[in-house]
Amino acid sequence: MRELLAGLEEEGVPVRLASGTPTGGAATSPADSGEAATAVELAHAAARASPLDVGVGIDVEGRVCVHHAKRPADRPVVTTDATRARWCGHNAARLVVGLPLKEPPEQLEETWPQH
Amino acid sequence: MRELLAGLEEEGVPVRLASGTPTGGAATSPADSGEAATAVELAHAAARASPLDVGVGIDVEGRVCVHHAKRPADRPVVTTDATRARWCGHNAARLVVGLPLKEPPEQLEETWPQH
Amino acid sequence: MTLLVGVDIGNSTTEACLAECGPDGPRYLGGALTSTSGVKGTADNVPGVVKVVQEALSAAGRDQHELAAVLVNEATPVISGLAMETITETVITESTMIGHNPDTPAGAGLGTGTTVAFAELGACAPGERVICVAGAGVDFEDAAAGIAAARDRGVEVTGAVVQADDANLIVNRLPTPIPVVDEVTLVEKVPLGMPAAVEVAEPGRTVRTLSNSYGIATLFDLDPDQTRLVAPVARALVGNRSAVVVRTPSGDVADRRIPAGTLTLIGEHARLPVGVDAGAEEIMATLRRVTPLADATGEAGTHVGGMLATVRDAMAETLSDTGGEQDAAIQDVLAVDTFVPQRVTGALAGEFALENAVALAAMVRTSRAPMEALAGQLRSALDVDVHVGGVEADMAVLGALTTPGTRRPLAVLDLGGGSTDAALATGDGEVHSVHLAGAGDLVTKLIDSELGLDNRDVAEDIKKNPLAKAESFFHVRMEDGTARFFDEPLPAEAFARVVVLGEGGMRPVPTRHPLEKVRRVRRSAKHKVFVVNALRALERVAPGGNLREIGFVVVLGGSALDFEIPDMIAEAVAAAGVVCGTGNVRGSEGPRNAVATGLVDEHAGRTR
Amino acid sequence: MTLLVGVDIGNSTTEACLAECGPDGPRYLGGALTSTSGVKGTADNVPGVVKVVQEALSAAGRDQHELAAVLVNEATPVISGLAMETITETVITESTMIGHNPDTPAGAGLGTGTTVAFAELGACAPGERVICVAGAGVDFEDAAAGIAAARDRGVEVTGAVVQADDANLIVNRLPTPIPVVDEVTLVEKVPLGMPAAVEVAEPGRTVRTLSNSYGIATLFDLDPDQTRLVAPVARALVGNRSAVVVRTPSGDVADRRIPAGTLTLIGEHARLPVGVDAGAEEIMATLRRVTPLADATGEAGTHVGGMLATVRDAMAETLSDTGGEQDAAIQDVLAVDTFVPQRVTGALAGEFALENAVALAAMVRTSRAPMEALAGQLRSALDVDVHVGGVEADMAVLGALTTPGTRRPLAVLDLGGGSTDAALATGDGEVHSVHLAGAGDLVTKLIDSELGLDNRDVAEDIKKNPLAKAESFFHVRMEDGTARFFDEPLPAEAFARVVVLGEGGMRPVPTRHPLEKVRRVRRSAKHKVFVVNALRALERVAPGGNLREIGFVVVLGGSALDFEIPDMIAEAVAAAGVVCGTGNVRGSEGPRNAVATGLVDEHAGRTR
Ligand SMILES: Nc1ncnc2c1ncn2[C@@H]1O[C@H](COP(=O)(O)OP(=O)(O)O)[C@@H](O)[C@H]1O
Ligand SMILES: Nc1ncnc2c1ncn2[C@@H]1O[C@H](COP(=O)(O)OP(=O)(O)O)[C@@H](O)[C@H]1O
Ligand SMILES: [Mg+2]
Ligand SMILES: [Mg+2]
Repeated sequence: MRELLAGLEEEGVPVRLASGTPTGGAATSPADSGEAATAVELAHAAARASPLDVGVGIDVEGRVCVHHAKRPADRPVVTTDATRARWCGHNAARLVVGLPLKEPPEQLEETWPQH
Repeated sequence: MRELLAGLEEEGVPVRLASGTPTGGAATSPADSGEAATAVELAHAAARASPLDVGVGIDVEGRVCVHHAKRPADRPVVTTDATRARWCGHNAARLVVGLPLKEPPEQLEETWPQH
Repeated sequence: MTLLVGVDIGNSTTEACLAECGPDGPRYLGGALTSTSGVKGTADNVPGVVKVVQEALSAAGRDQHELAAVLVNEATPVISGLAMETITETVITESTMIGHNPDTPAGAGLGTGTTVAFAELGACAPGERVICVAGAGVDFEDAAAGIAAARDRGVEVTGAVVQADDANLIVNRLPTPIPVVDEVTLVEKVPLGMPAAVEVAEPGRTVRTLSNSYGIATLFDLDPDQTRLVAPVARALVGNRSAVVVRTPSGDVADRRIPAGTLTLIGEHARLPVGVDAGAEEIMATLRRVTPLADATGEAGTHVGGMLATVRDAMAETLSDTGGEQDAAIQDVLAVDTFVPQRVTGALAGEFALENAVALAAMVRTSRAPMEALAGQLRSALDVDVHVGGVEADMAVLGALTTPGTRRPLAVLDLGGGSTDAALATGDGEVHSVHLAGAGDLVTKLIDSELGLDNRDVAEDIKKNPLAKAESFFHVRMEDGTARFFDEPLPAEAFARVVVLGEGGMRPVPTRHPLEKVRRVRRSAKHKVFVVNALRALERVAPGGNLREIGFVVVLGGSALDFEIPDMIAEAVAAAGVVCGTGNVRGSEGPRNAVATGLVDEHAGRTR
Repeated sequence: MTLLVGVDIGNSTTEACLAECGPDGPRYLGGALTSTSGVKGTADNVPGVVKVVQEALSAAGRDQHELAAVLVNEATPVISGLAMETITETVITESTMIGHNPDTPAGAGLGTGTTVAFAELGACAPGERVICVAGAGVDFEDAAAGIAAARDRGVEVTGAVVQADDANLIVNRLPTPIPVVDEVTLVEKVPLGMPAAVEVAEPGRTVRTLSNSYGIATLFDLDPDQTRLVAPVARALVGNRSAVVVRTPSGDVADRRIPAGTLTLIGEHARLPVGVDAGAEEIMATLRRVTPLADATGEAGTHVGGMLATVRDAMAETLSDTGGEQDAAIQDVLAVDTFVPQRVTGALAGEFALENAVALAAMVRTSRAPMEALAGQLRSALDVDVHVGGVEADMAVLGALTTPGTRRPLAVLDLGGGSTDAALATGDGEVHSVHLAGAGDLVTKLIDSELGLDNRDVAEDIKKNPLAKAESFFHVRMEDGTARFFDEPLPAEAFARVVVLGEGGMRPVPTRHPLEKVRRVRRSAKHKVFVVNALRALERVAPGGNLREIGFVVVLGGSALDFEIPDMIAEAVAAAGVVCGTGNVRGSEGPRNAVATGLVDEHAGRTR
């Protein structure tokens, strides 16, 4: 969680409070807020709640997901594990700021078909 | 109301349904939905409900207001009367599309202090 | 220990340098700067000088009666002028074409047929190919219904031209889309019963057929002679998202050159005329042929002629005030190619065309200034000794040499508002100087006119600051791609607009041009004036015109504070192996205060 | 009535034109096109020709046995080659500088001091001015706490250089901000105990002090000789948002020219060598001096030398296959200035520098083709009469004249993949032609290398289509500002990226460059190749080299389908009063099918 917030902060996304959690403009739903919920579900819910339309979810299994309010619920931007939380923070921030996502797209949920 | 929708359509904002009203991507709240509500209140409520963050309100007195979900409730983008409904439609669409608003800014709620 | 203040009266700015001089040389206590009052080198400068001296004293916590002397440079009056002459004009006669970029044309493709008023559609026979022309007051639902009904009857309505902003509304209501061009203000002037073509390109693309002479020839079955006549129409439509061409019997587009008058450049040996419409390159080549310029005149009745006369008259008046009697001869001109967006005569949809123009800066400078009056008044105003002396160029070099890392041979490039001055100090202490027309004010003027702003303040802000685009109510994206956030929502007027982040905060640029276009205009204006003038100036002061003989170039003056001009100049002279950078006078003042510092330095050296 | 098909075998494309010829001349039934199989003018072309003939027949609903004859142009083999020679190299020795644009530097301003490892901060004495260098593994909270503690003790930590992407995190945790540059990959190579400066510019701005030679001189107290040495450092830092300069005793940046070998241009009378590193302009000037070119050779061991040898060998082999014995001499070269982004040797943060390069296109073309073998095999494959004949240029002119609105004197500009060909038909029917190296393939190559894509397909897509930027998951903004919406969300990879909207749908451009930069590269590549070649070609065919003597210019070939190249050429020749546009062969085919149409036309004329 610290790494996630660090990623958001480093990108300079202005910090706002959402559901009592300090976030970098994107609402985060910590795992303990919904027992059976998956990271994807949490992330989408957070994104929909966020005024900036971006949400991050972490589930009990340690999966981390970055989502956008306007994407279909089952098609998040990124899903990965806790070791890449910092990277998720960066990319959640970049969705807000409108910058291309960081690093190679191997982790991205949807990439372009290779031409 | 027809003129408002015409303005939205002409700008080519994709049509979506919100609260049962056909709109050009922006949710519109017809006057009859809230008795005492002003156009500004209706517009802000519509904007917050809209997935595109833009709303238009028309009140019983025939005032028309264009609002954006992220602006403070009491500081809409445009407030004018029904004779300029078409122009409101255009500008609501332009907020969605990311184009500068149409025509001279005399009608805009907030302009720049003259330098 | 004596307390001295050196004062440099520039065309725009008066600068002071305060120092305490003892046996070990000067100890600098600080400086100050203010706007110059009146024409440089005249008694009108007194209030500015008094102000700047007092500010320098109070900043250093010193009192006026401690002051031993004020050192003023020999400020020779300089008068400069700017003028612009448009040399092309696009005129549309007989409404032959409409090529514009309405925000919302609709229905990509090409339609051809005879122009028919909307009301007459019902009278068209099946099989007829027509272009529908709908004027003011035709409702979009009626328009769509009428067109659809005609098509049902077999009338081939292949395109439409409408007055209102209705194109998408109409096309959305048709069973099959046709190209529709809207926002044609003067639609009632579209000739009816004539063969016409309507083309709308896909989003992001531009018309292909109507911007091609042979495309028009194919559509209207033109012979080679007719094709030749229609070629300017095609050329004028290049780059438009949508276009209409109506083939009228006598229709014609003239892309004509306006006779812009002649400029006569008078050198010591030759006197060469050059047409202003020949363009900047030709004018500057002619100037090189007569160099050194002794005077210049412009044809009466033209902007350039008027400007040269005004400059000369202003100088004559300045000199007569002070009883001097020198001739006010134009000493340098700089011509720059530019363009001005101008409303096309005869256009039906408020079309603008970019017309070619030549901007000209000119300068008169006297060799000897009427400084006695100024010095006298200054003496009584400040009640202190006033020494006039030190040639400006020599002082600038002395001041520039206080920049760390420099030594002779050194060239100074002083980028001011009205003129670009250069001086070269060779190893043996000699100083050669040159004063060229055209500097910061011309850059501002070019930005103003090329963007059609008609607002000098905004143009000056654009010149001095990076641009951004307001991408939402809460953030802007800077021209380098970085985002900046705001807590307060931006005004509606700013939304999706290009803004400039100046000292007075954010200000919208009143233009439809995209950010990149504004940036390009800004950079090219700086390039056309300062890179050209820097090279001209250095070539004229360098031994044998060879830049390689100059060891160090120190860039000074108000325009050296610019965030990109010094880099452009450094880039341009890099090939010659010269060290070039912005001056840092006394290791602390940046490119300001060189002359004022030089005055103190020289005085200290003399008295030691 | 006889059914004929004309076939044009081009370097890239084989085109067919089907027609029925009767007493009233040809009636065109349609055409077809496919990729050329093998080297143009060799028997390898047969499969392509068979394919295109069958496609043309079946499109018109005709059967192969109705066909009376196939007309093939005299397709002379053309081999062209492209090579690129980098002529400058930026090398950093002794880690003198780090100038890069990390996404997130922090704390605008300038800091100076001695470099100290983070772990050693505790050992610094109060009053010491230091720059903290934090390597891998230093957590941002520890880094901030350590710096804050040192500052509390009076150690002046004025800036920091860190390895991780942590700059904002650190600065946000300091009581007062200092400039911090992050993402310095090889931070362990930063020399410690040396004077250094760290500069971070405000968002949207670039460094001012470290990009100015005198700024560096001021900071490090350099004498003029040292300043001269440091000037290339300053120049290399121009345009960066953040920079670090460490003053090492023997530090040095070389902005050196790589000896790129010599090109020898052999004319009929002269044989002139020219260094490739002299740049394109010099090479083309030398070429003009030896014109007409008889041959060219490049220094062995250089890219250009290798390319010229390869081109010559390939042609020799093609000719030997067919028993011909002509010499394979280079007939034309086109040199173009370009640049290649290249990783800086010795850089600490993965910096790239734009190195200058020269791209060269060369061409060998035979005068007489080994067509008999091709014709023979074609005859047996299709079981029909095959006529070889018609000089390609003559046929192109005949085909071009079917464009509405044209007549002689007419010039054809055929913009292909490997070569730009021009032919002029004067009023009396004579045809002069010229074949120049460099066309569409060189444009693609320039786009590929200038953007550092290393992907020919993407470069080809960029060449042919307008750009857009994905501004959200649901819409893109086209390069002209119009927005396009999608119902399906775009892939995450596309977000905020530059994309190209090609035939195969949307494709992201794998680059960090902003849209405008990609657009600029695209347009300048087209300009450098096609405008230059169009003018070269027209000047060589025009009577007396005077463009005004040409009445009509018809632009043909695959590259004439481009959405901006024909406009650029029309613009360039407009001044000469020539009517110039894209061909519309037979009033319907656009710029394609001219030679195939010409073959039919000529045959019909002869048999009538
Ligand atoms: N920060 C700045 N950036 C760019 N230009 C500037 C800046 N400050 C002043 N200028 C320009 O400098 C010019 C005045 O220069 P200055 O040296 O004061 O003139 P002079 O030498 O004629 O007294 C004006 O054109 C002004 O726009
Ligand atoms: N739509 C298009 N836009 C731009 N360039 C194109 C287009 N179609 C083909 N080309 C270019 O045309 C060139 C091939 O031209 P072509 O006339 O077929 O060659 P050749 O005459 O050598 O057979 C290639 O460089 C290709 O990229
Ligand atoms: Mg000055
Ligand atoms: Mg070809």
